[in-house]
Amino acid sequence: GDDSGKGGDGGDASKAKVGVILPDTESSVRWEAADRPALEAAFKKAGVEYDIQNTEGDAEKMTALAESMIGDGVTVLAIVNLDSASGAAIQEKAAAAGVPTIDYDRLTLGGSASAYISYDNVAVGELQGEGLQKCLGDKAANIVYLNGSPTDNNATLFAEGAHKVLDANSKLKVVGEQAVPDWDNEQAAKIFQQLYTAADGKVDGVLAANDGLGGAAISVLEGAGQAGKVPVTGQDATVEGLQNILAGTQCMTVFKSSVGEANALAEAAIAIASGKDAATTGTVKDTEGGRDVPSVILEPVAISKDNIAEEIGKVFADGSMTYDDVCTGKFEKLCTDAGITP
Amino acid sequence: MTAEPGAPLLELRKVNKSFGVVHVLHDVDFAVYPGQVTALVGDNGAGKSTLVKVIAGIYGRDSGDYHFEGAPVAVHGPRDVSALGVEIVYQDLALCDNLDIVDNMFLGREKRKGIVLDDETMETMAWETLTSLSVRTVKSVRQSVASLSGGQRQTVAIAKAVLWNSKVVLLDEPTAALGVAQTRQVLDLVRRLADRGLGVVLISHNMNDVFEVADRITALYLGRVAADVPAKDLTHNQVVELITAGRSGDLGIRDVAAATI
Amino acid sequence: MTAEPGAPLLELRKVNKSFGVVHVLHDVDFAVYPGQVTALVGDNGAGKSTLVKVIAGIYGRDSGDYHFEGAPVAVHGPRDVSALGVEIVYQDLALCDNLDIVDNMFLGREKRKGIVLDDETMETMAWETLTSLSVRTVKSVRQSVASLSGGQRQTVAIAKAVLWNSKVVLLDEPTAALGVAQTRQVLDLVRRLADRGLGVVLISHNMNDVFEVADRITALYLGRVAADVPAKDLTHNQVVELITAGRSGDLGIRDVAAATI
Amino acid sequence: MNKPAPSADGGDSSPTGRSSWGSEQARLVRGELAAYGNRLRGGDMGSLPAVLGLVVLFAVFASLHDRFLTTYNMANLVIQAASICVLAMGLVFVLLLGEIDLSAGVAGGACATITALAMIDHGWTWWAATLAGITVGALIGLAIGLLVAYLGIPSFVVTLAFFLALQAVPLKLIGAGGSLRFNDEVLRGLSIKNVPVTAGWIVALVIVLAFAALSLWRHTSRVRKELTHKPLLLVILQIAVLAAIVLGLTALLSRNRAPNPLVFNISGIPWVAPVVIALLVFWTFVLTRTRFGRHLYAVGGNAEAARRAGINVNRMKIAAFVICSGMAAISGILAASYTGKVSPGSGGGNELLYAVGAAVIGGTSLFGGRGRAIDAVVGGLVIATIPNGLGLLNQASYINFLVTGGVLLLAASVDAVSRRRRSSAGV
Amino acid sequence: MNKPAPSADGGDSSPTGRSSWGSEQARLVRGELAAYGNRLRGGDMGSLPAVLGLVVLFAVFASLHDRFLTTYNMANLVIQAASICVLAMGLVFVLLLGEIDLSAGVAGGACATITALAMIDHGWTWWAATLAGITVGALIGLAIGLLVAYLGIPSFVVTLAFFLALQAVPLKLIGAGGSLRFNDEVLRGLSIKNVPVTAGWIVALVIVLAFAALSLWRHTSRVRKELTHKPLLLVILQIAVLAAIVLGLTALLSRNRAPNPLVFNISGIPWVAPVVIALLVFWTFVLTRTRFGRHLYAVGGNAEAARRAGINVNRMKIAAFVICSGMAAISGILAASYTGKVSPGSGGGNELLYAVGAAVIGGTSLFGGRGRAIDAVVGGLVIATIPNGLGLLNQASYINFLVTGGVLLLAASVDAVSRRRRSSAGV
Ligand SMILES: Nc1ncnc2c1ncn2[C@@H]1O[C@H](COP(=O)(O)OP(=O)(O)OP(=O)(O)O)[C@@H](O)[C@H]1O
Ligand SMILES: Nc1ncnc2c1ncn2[C@@H]1O[C@H](COP(=O)(O)OP(=O)(O)OP(=O)(O)O)[C@@H](O)[C@H]1O
Ligand SMILES: [Mg+2]
Ligand SMILES: [Mg+2]
Repeated sequence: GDDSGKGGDGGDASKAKVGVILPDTESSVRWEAADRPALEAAFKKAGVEYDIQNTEGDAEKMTALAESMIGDGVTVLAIVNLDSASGAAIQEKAAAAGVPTIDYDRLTLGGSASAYISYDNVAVGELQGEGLQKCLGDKAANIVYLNGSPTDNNATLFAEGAHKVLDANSKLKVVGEQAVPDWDNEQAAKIFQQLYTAADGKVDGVLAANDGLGGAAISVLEGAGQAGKVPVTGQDATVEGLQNILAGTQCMTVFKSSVGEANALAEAAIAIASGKDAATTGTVKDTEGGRDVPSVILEPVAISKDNIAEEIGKVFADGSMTYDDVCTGKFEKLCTDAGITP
Repeated sequence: MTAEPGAPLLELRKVNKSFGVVHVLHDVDFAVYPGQVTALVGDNGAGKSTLVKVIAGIYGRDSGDYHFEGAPVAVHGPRDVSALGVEIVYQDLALCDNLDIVDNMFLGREKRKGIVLDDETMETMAWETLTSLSVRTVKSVRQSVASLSGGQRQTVAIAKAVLWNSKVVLLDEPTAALGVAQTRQVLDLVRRLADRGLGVVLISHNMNDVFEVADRITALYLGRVAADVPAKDLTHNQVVELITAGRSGDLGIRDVAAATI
Repeated sequence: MTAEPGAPLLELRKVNKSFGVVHVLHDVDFAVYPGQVTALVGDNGAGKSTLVKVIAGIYGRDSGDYHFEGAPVAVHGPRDVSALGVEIVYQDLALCDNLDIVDNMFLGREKRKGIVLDDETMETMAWETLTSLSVRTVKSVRQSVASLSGGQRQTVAIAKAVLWNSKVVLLDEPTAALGVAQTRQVLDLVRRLADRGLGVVLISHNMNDVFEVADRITALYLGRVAADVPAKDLTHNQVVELITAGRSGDLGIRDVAAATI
Repeated sequence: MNKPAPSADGGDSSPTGRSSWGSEQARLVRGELAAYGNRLRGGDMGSLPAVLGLVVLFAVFASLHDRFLTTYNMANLVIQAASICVLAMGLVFVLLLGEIDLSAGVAGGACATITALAMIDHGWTWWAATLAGITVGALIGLAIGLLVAYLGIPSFVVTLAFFLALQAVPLKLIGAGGSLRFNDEVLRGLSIKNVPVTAGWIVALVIVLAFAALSLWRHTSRVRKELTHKPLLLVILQIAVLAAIVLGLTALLSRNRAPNPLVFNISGIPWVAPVVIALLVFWTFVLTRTRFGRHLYAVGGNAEAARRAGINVNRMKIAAFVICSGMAAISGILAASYTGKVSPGSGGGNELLYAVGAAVIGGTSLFGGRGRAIDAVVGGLVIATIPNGLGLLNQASYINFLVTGGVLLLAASVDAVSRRRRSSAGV
Repeated sequence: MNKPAPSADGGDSSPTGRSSWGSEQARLVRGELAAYGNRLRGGDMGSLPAVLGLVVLFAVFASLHDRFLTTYNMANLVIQAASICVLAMGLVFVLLLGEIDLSAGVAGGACATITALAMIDHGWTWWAATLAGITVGALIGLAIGLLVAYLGIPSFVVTLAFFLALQAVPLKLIGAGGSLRFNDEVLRGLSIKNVPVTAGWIVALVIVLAFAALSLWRHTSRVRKELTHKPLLLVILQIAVLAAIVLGLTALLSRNRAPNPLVFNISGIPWVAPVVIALLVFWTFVLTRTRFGRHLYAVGGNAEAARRAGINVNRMKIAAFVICSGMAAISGILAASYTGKVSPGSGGGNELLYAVGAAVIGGTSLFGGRGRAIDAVVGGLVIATIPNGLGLLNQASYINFLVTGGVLLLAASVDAVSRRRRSSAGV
């Protein structure tokens, strides 16, 4: 049987048990480093039982994890889907077992989630596009796109956002655009090196989908003596990305606070687990399922050399890194120069 | 050379075969006659096994013709040859070590009931054939051939070849690893096969065995036919001379010194 | 039994060996004397090769003792045995098909100059040894052994074993695939080795060869020692009886009917 | 050499009257068991070591987490193991010949994409779409087989190339970052629905009865023909053991196993189980009782000997790759059924390595000539048990990697150590 | 059988006076070339087929994109190929024994992590840190070797377990999603810096002279000992060809190859090239001229025969795995040097499959007994050329997958077809 509705049979918060399934450890540092501790802290504070797992990017494993969590008696299940179809299947299964679900960070199209909590991924791409444009200034430029994994829907959304901004500028010419399988940094370096060679070194800007890919491009530019002269974008505000910004080899990165998102999830989960409705900021249209999903949408922040001093505090507060991680060795001086203090 | 005993069953004409730089067979003519045992003799490395494998279709010929029952035939592989009714016991045996004795004996020609293998019939037939070859120490025909002794393996290979109704049987040093009694049985079997009208080829380094059963003797010397004569026209010593020197009296290769591999 | 010719070089006492359910060797006593050729005879599957492999350390013993030059020794593998000075030619030859003749002959005991292989010396020594064994058709000692004929392979295996100064040499059917001249050379070699004071064991199914070179004959019957007597005390026929029936007159196993594998 | 009939290990050749039949049989069975013990000691282990490894895993996980042995989790395990078991079963055919198929995983993904598209875009029914998927799989296998057999390119390289090229199929058909829903009633139902309890019982009974009839018929036939045979009592014992396992599992899975049983009812055998069992029985039959199967073993054991025996070695190779890719298609469909979708990455992860590992742990040799369909299933269960058990324990992901590796090694060691004597028995 | 000296294929055994020396030598060389042709036809191909495959690839890519043959891109290719060549070179040792090491890629990643941490957290100098990385690699190989040799677990399963477990190391040490900067002057410089032009010329000359001296010395020694030998002219020809290649490449790479030559100067041989060449020469020496190498081939060809010859087969296996993992460590460091960082996913992708593919395309057998260090380098170049050329063409992802597979197949076919006769020569 399926679709027996999402009516929870939960009682008070003390009986609630929240299951969270995170997607992978590859696409971003945040899941294990930021989300997990933030979620744990929030759940502990609320006094609910929880079970947080990571699927290592494997949809089958995600389904298996969902099954064992349902078997383990979770009263609400939050997932970061690897793609809508598998997410919907999991939610169908959960619904069949009478467990309500929450979409975390990624909307499951055609799913049955009770709430959706996320950053806007297209907006991330837009920030990247705007950042690159700013670094390039007004002149005509050849740009290269280094997109995320072709099998990752988020990568598609990032690229969509970036194109939305940059395609509007007629002075920019795309001289190469490649998706990097599995976000693999070494492949990214090779791919970029070849795009660079094909363009005969006439590359003025690189739209890299995250800091890892950006770093790969920078390493190639370094070999060609162009690092710092060609702006490169990024995402996730990783140590690598922040350091590159300080060193002047990277133009910008996009920061999405996981703590904020995690806290929103914890709140919603606890509410739903206790049979209440989650407090939402609006709805998002599920184009496939044709329903309006109650949502909490958060805004990403762009970090560049200009605002790094102000924004980096929020990054540190997020818990995935400290001052000492970023400002080690030769970066200590750069930090001081940029006005970042411990 | 003497008059031929009827038309040959199988005949090779002017066959040449090289492996890269090594020219192993030079213009070899070879014939097998029905009802006769032809002994193929020659020194180590003379090319006997290579000739057998050419006949078997395992090696292609570089040149030369292949005739069967008087007509030229196209031979592209072992299957064509076994379709002609030619059975071969190879010197290197070629058994599947992971299969048992019965499986090996019937390999490629399994008995079936419908599409299901008829293991029971095969097992019975295998026992009968092995027993007729004086094997006493094989414990079970379901034993894998990897665990057999050298002689037991050879017996299985021989049994595999004589299980079928064929027209020509070639045995490449079949008794090399056999005990006294088993050798006796194989020599008797060779004689019996010829008496049933088959053409039999026996390769052996043992002159006593050769003279006991052979009707004709073909001697190879460095890949060339040194002689092809009825056994009764030759003495023990002449054969040894042909094998080791390529000549004996007025028999043999004219220009021995020029022969190289 | 007659008086022993001095102390044995190598001696096995009450050795048993089974493969799973198959009990192949039963309380076998076996001795090799210096300066003597001991012929080990027996039917196919009697256990000769198994005994050789037990001596070689390839198979472990289930029970029984191993003595060398009068003292018990612990043998854990082929290396221990070759360290004792025992060389073996196996029936299944055991050559590395991907290596050439020289490499195979010196395998495990390569000549070196410093840490670099001394291929030149090895090549020269290999030629000399092979030539002494009457091999005429081997074109180059740098040929890979995969391309050799059956007899050529066997010659390489024999050459490998006699290249070293050893105390005991065991040859498991060394002449099975050899031509007339090569067999002659190997039999002479066997005699020469014994005359140099080595203990030599020869396994063969050919009674003529056995009687030509053997000083003692040990007969195995279904994994049991049926007799161990000087060759001169036995006739051809007696040996055949021992091999095939386990008894001959008052020699042999008392209760033959009870012997099973 | 004796006449075959009164086999050395006994046989009921001396029926000394009704009264002593029992004790006579008991003696024979004891003899047979002793022989089995000897076989084990001699290194002929069958799938026993892998089963041992499985038992060890079960014991460990059961002691670490109390939910592990619940019927709910056991049913999960069955569903999770299905696609790897099927993939491994297909790989056994290729491994039997000493070849490898690195592309089987992605071939499964590509075929599942075809199946999904046939249903979604063309509205085909599930069986037509499934057939289309399997056909595409078979064609992929055909292409690989032709290249391996006739061009003589090592299968490692050919299938590495296909591994790459086939990733393009779903990427092109689905589009980067997309995914296709796989929600056909029947196909999706394979993973989330169960055989009705009554039907389950009927099928279980039919299986047991068929096995019993076959065993007994074979026994009497061999007795009649005076061939070696097992004692009757042992045959009966075997039937009893099988009956106990099959009926026991059926009983277990027929109970309601839902975690919240009051609200919801989950009972019956998951549909994938009969699918996997049917494939297992079919391929076991093909491998052991048909000429084709015999020839596969022969080619794997000694290709030259097989060629000399007139077997068309090239055709055998092609057939093996066709079967492997066809099974990969089924495996891909099962995986899609399990996750409810197909996406461009399907089958591209470590599935293939795991499946080969499953076959090897089950006892299949990578060098050809040794392997059975049941190896794949037992090995597949071992491989699937590891993430199942670990998933319950909820550790950081690096610990999961570490423990998965360690546990795999443990399971393989049990196998290897108990299998060791095979080689120490020499040659 | 003749006395060895006057070899059948000639040798300068009849020096009929100075005047005719030239024509005599020419005759001998013709004979030698004919023999080489025969060898080719007989299937003994050496690395020629892989080189042919490489030539085909170069021709195709050069015709499709005009930047492909620029010295800048050729230098790119050398740098991109380095880590896979080194990985494949290590794998050759394991493949020679008929084993496999699935963990080599991630072992490289783990070792590079250790090296990076030693430099970053403990401030070790580059060589100490590199040594630490290689030592860890060797220890990993030791563990694998012990398990394979003494427990007898199939290497596929052991290394699959290590493949999983070793992914935990960087994940734990770096943290999920993080990365470590790899910006040591020397190590990072391997990929982005070049040997000073003068030094490059000196090294190139030394190599050529050393080769010439060795060849001539060996030739005269064999002539003196009356062993088979090549004609002197051929030896001289070989020296000339090597000199042309080495000096030619040096000349090419000594020019400024920067795409924007006015602003920036890139000239000289990339540092990785001498590293790879040194490893190649060293391992070729070990494999062909030492007892250890000979024993490796023997164990791979026939382990039982090697055991009977008194070779400690277990110790050889362990050594092979140690070398393989040690080389994997170097490969991991080169990869880190290329991207300038180490991240948890390093080495976990398809690197390993590509490296094995490289060795196989180069002519190494997966079944043991056949393989050389140069195979790995030639095969590695083939494998690296594909993404290099494709990368210039800038196609959609799925086309890249498709074409990569297709081109790999093409390169392998050239290889296989020209190598075919080996098997048609039988047995
Ligand atoms: N595949 C091969 N490649 C190169 N040379 C080969 C090959 N096979 C055989 N030869 C050579 O061909 C010659 C003849 O070999 P063949 O096996 O036919 O001899 P034979 O007469 O059977 O000898 P034997 O009595 O020892 O069995 C030998 O010199 C051998 O080295
Ligand atoms: N690994 C094994 N497993 C099981 N049985 C074996 C194994 N090796 C040998 N046997 C059995 O042991 C018996 C003795 O074999 P062995 O090879 O010692 O005989 P042999 O005397 O050398 O015979 P031959 O004269 O034929 O070479 C045979 O019956 C054989 O089937
Ligand atoms: Mg021969
Ligand atoms: Mg023997």
